[in-house]
Amino acid sequence: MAGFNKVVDTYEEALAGLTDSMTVIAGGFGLCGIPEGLIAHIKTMGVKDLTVVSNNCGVDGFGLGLLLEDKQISKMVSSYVGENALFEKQLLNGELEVELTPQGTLAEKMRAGGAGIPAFYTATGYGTPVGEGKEVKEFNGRPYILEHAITGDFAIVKAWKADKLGNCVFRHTAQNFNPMAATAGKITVVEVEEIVEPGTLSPSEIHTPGIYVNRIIKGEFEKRIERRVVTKEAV
Amino acid sequence: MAGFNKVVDTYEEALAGLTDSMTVIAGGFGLCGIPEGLIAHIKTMGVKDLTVVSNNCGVDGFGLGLLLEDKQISKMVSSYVGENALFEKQLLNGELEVELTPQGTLAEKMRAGGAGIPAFYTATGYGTPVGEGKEVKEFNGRPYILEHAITGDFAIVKAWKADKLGNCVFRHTAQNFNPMAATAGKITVVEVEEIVEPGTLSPSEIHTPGIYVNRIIKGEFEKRIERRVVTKEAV
Amino acid sequence: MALTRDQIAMRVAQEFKDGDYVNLGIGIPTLAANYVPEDISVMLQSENGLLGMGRYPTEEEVDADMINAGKETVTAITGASIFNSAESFAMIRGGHVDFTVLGAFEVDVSGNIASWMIPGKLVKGMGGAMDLVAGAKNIIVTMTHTDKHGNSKLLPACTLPLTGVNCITRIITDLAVLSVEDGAFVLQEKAPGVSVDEIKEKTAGKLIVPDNVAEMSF
Amino acid sequence: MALTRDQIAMRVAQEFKDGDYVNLGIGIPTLAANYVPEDISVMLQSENGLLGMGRYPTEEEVDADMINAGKETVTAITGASIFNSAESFAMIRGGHVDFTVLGAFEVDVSGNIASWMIPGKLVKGMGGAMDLVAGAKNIIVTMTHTDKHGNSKLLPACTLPLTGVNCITRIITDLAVLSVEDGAFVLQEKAPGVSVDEIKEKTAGKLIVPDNVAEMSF
Repeated sequence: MAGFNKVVDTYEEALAGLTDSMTVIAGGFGLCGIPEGLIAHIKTMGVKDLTVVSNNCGVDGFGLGLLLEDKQISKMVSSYVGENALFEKQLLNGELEVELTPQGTLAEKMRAGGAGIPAFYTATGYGTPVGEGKEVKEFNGRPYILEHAITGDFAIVKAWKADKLGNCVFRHTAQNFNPMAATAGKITVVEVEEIVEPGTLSPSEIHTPGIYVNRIIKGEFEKRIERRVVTKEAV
Repeated sequence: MAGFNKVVDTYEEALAGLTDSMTVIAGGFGLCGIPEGLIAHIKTMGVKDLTVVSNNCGVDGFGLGLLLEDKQISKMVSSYVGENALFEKQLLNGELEVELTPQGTLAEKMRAGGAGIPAFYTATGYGTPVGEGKEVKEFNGRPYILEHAITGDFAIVKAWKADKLGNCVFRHTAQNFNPMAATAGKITVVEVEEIVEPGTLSPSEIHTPGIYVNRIIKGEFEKRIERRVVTKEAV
Repeated sequence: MALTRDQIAMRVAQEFKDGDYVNLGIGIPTLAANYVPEDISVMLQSENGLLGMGRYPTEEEVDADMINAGKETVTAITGASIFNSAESFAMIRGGHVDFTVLGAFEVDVSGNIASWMIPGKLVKGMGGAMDLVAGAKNIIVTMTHTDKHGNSKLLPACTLPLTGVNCITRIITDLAVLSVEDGAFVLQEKAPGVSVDEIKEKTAGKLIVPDNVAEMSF
Repeated sequence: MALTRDQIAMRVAQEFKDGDYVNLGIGIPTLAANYVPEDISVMLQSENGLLGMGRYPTEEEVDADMINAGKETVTAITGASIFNSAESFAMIRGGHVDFTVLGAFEVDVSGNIASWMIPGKLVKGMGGAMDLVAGAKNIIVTMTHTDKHGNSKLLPACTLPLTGVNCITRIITDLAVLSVEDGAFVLQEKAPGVSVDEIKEKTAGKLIVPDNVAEMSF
C-alpha cells in the first residue's frame, strides 16, 4: 500500500506547494484543535497575502495569531475574531480584510466545498448584514439566502490519531471544524498527536476517511487553554 | 433524566400517530440495515396512501415489499426499485407512483431536510430526465440543478445499539441511509438490536446523537441477505 | 424591584420542560442552567459540537480538548455526544434544539433582534448567534429592559444591525416577561414590586397590557 | 480479435496508478479489481458507504451487515472506513474518488453517457450512477463496441435518456481504447488483431485515427 502512505517526516514536505496568495482552510475552534505546528511552519515559510478560512484567528503570539505578526494574512473568513490586539490593529489599518460568516454557515460552506455542492440555501443571516447582496428565495413561505461553498488550496487540520492511510479520529470537542476543513482542501495536511497502525481504528468510528487526506505529520502540541474555568465546589 | 428516556415497549407505541397519507422516510440499503419490525407493524396497522422515501423498496414478502401486499404505498421516492414482482405490477397498473432520485441526491435531500437547508445545487442529473423542470444555475462555468430537501412525518431507522437517550451507533454498512433518515423525521423511531446504558457508547463515536430520536424499540432481526456471494478460494 | 441577573436566570429556567434540548448563550442565559427545577432534566447543547454539556471541571479534570462555545473548559455528562461543527449546526438550523436563550442589545415588535454589532465599535463577529436565532424552535431573549442610559431596549424597530428577523417570540427582562405577537409586545408577567406603569414607560415599542398581569413567582 | 470481458477488465486495470481511489460499477468494471498490477495498490470505494472494499467473504465471514453497492456480501480490508450514504456521496460528488469505471448503453462524441434507462422497458432506477458520473475526476466507460445487433454504441449523439452530460473522457471497449476530445472519439489503442477499419466501421460517431495506433499489450 505504498501509494497510500501519506506520512511525511518534515513540515517542509507537509506544506510543500503552499505559496503566496493561496487560500488556506484551517480547522479549530478558538485554540482548541488547531494544527499548531503547521501554523508555526507557515510563519517560518513567510508566505504572504493568504486568505485564511477559520472560525477564529488565534490569540496574540499563538495559533493563527502568529501569522499576523509578519502580516501574512490579507483576508480572514471567520465567525468571530479580534481576540488579539494585533488583529484589531491590522483591521483598523486596513491591512487585513475580514469576511464575517455565521458559524453554522461557515461549517456548512466548508462541507459543501468538500461535497461538490456549489451553493445551498439557509435562513441564517436573512435580513441581516450577512444577507446583503445575496440571492433570496422563499421555500414554504420563509425567505432563505443562497450561500456559496468554500474550498481551499490547502486545508490544515489537527487530528488526535491517524493511520498512515489518512484515516483520522478527533478527540472530544477538538473535532469542531476539522472534519469539514479536511474535505475542502485541494491538498489536505493533517497534524496528529499519534500515528497508529492501519486497523487500529475501527472502520465505523473513523471521523475523516483517508480519501480526504494527502499528507500526515506527527506534531507536538502545547494545547493552550483560552478560558480555564474550574468548578469551585467539591464534586 | 425521565424526560429523555425514549424507550418504548411496544410497536403500537413506537408508531403511534402514523396515519393515512403520511410521508415515511426509511433507512436501509437493499435489505441491509432496515427496521424490520417497524415495517412489519406498519403492515399490521393497515395505514394507506403512504409516501415512502427509501433508497429501495425491499423484495417480495420482506422489508418494504410487505407494504405493497395491501397497496399501502401510493408513492415511492427511491434511487433503485423493482427488485420485486409486486412492485412492477403495481407500477405498470398505475397503482404506484415512483419518483426516481439519484442515490447521492437522495441521501443529501434527507440530510438537508434534517439540517434546515431547504435546497442545494448539485451537478448530479443535469441534462438528464432527473434535471427536467428544475432550476439550473452555473457556478464556475458548470451547470447545476436545484434539489429540494425531504422531510417526513415519520422516520423509521434501524440501529445496532442505542442508549435510552437515543444515541445510536450503526453496524458496518448497515449504517447507509439510516443517520440521514433519523434527522429528517418529525417523529423519528429507531429499532435497535441492543439497548445499552448511557455512557456505554463513547461520545465521539456516536453516529446519531439522541436529539434526533423520539422513540426507541428493541427489535428482533432476520437480516435476510439479498446477494450472498462467498469466495471460492481458500483465504 | 428589578430582578437581579440570577433572578432573571431563575425565571428563564421555569420555561423549560422535562426533556428539552437547550442552547444557552453567554452571560445570564448560562446562569439558567443553575436553576433548572429538580424534577426535570434538560440537556445542554454547546454549538462547538457537544450535546450534554456538564459542569465546569475540577483542576484534575481540566482538558484543553473539552471546551464549550464560550471557549471555557467544561465536562460532558454521561450520555453526551460530541460531533463536528457542521453536524452541530445541522441540529440547530434544522430546529432540533428546543430552546435557545440569548442576550440582545435590542428587540422589536416584529420579533427582530440585534445582538452582535454596534456600528462604530469594533465588530468581533456573530459567532453562532445568527444560526441559533434562525434555527431554534423557541427563542428566549434575556436582557435588561433598558440600557445603562435608561433607554428602552424593546423598540418599535431595531436600530442596530440585525442578528435575525421575525424570530423572537419571548423576552424575559429584569422587569417583565413579554411575548411578541402581531406587531406588539404583550405583557405576560411583571417582576415582583414592579408596576405596570414602569413597564409601559420603559417599553418604547407598542405594548399590550392584558387586564390581569400575573406577578412572577419563584 | 475482440477482447473477452476479462481482457477488457485487464486493460482497465492498466489505467490505475498506485494510490488511486476507485469506484467500480457492476459487471466488467468489478472484474478489473482482479487485475490490478502487483506493484500498485488501489482502494475500492463502494457507494453504499465503504472505502477499502475487500474480497468476498468465506462462508464463516458472511455478515448481512457487510455488503457492497451491488448488495453482495463483502469484506473490508485493514484500514477501511465505513460511513453513511451522505458522506459516501460527498466523497463522490466532491471529486475525491480518482476513477469511476462503469458500463453504458451508449456514449457520444460530446462525452454524454446513457446507461440507466431504455424507454419501453421497465425502469428500475439510476442508483448512484448519475452521482458517480457527475463527480469522479476520471470516468472510464467499459462496454462492447456494438450491441448484440451489431449497432455501434459510440454515437454522434446518444439516443437514450442520459445519465450524465459532457463527462466521459475515456472508453475501453472490446475493440479499442478511445478518448473523447473536442467533439470526437480519438482512437488511442486497438485490441490485438483488430483492424482500424473494423473500428472505423463500428464507430458511428466522428472518429479521429492518429497516424500510429498502438496495439494493447497485456
